[in-house]
Amino acid sequence: MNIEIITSDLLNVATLVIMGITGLAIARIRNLFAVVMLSGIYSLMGATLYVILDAVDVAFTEAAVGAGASTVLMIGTLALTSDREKATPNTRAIKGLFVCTLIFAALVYGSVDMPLYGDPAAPIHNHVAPRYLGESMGEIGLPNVVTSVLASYRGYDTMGETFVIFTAAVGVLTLIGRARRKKGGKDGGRGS
Amino acid sequence: MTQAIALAAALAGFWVLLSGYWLPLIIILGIASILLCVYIAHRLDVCDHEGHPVHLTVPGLWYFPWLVKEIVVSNITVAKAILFGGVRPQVLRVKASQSDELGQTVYANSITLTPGTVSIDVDNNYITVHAIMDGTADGLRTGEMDQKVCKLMGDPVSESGSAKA
Amino acid sequence: MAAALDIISWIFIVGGIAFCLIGGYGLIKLKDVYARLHAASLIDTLGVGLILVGLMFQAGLTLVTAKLALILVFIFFTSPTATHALARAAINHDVLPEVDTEDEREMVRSTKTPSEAAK
Amino acid sequence: MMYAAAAAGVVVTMLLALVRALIGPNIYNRILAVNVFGTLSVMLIAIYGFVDDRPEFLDLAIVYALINFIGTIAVTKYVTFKDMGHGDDGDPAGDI
Repeated sequence: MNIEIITSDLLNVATLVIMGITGLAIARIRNLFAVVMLSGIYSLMGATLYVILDAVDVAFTEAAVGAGASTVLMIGTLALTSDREKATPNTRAIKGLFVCTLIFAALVYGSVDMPLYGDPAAPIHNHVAPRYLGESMGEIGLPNVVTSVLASYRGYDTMGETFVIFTAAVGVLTLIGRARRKKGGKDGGRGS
Repeated sequence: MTQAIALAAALAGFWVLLSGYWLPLIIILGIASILLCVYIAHRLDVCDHEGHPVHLTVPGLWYFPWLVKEIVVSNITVAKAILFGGVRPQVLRVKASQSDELGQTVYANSITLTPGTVSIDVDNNYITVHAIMDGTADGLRTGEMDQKVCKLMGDPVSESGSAKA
Repeated sequence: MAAALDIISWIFIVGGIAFCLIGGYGLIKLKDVYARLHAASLIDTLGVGLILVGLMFQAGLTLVTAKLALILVFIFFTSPTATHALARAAINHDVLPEVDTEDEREMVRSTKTPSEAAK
Repeated sequence: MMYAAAAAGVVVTMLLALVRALIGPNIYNRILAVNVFGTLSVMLIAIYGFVDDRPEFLDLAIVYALINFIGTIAVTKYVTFKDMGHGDDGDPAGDI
């Protein structure tokens, strides 16, 4: 084994450990501001993990949406509600633990059948991926394969997604903006 | 207008830096997005001498190396203080003798960028600074950085010491 | 020549890591949030700066170096703004720095923005 | 080898920042910790690009640096004014 692989593996472990600590803390801490901040850290770490796993486009999204936008939205929500979490009765926690363990076991069982990471014989590498990788440059003319898949091969799909996300963003902004508007009607602020 | 051209040039440089491709389609897309950005910046009225201070480029060549030297020196001072003690937080108020807001912003940001001092308020030509120890605070009390920023902005340099409190 | 560049770059990277670690230690050790701002700026300036310069020496004169320089410039221009915004937010919410004299405390209180001070 | 050491140093600093985010004690300490953590993520990704010998990951690091800044400003702005952009009427404080 060479040093690069060992380093990558250790980085994998380190990111997972940090994510684990953060996750446990999120579950235990009652101050919701702290939880939002910690979930920002969790997203940053998740995005770093995606980079290490070579999923660069997912890492972009995770950093922008997880660490950037959703932190701001959650802080906005907290300003409208309370920043203390109500204590939940212990019985429910046990039920929740049971459900989580069950789902975890099912997921692990499911992953047993999956092909090895990076296995060239895996089905996903033998369907449309070779064509995308080999011919998208000639067919579409964009150097980034992910972009040509998203914007061209699956263009209608992406357009629908964009509409959904845009609508959701407009909805959230409307909710937050209205609730905070002053009686005078016009906002005297300078905008951000 | 100079600012708009400078913004377009900066955006073009950024684009080339990130893409590194010279295909016609990509270049056209790039030019289109640059024009869109410049248009939006123009509409937002951020394309002025404050938002895009191109006139500071040449004086900046003298200022930035000095600032980097200051940053290195105070980094070492603060690192020593953290490791071996000597932390004594204090607040002081220094005069910002620059004539316009841009100059004061540059001064306040330089103060913050230098470890050991953080500007916490700018008001009426005075900047309130939180300093972590005597060494870093004394550097501001002599007003050396203030005069350097004045020189950068092309303002007249006052010779009097600028510390108060 | 290549070996010399290598050594220089490693000196920079090790220096940067050292400043990062000292800054991180300061984040834990120092007493209040304002003092910790200084520790964080240790990381934001020389910690990041030295590591990036070290990586630039490794990359040589390529597009990669230009990108590293771009990251450096971004962090240098944005970190003071973020720090200042954080300090202002803390002061406006009555988190005052630990200082020795009443004079200094009064100076801090007077910097609060009018709308917040009125509440 | 040295890249691994550099990455390890960054990860240890990240852990220190995480401890600060966990023990607080108030929101500003946590925002500070998250800001530092973001800067360190940028460094980790940059270093990882060199570990893996594919420095094109730097594009991602650039985006992170920008998002981190915007995120911190948005959160501090929100905490200061409890209000996204709509200041109080004619509030002179809205200029951060």
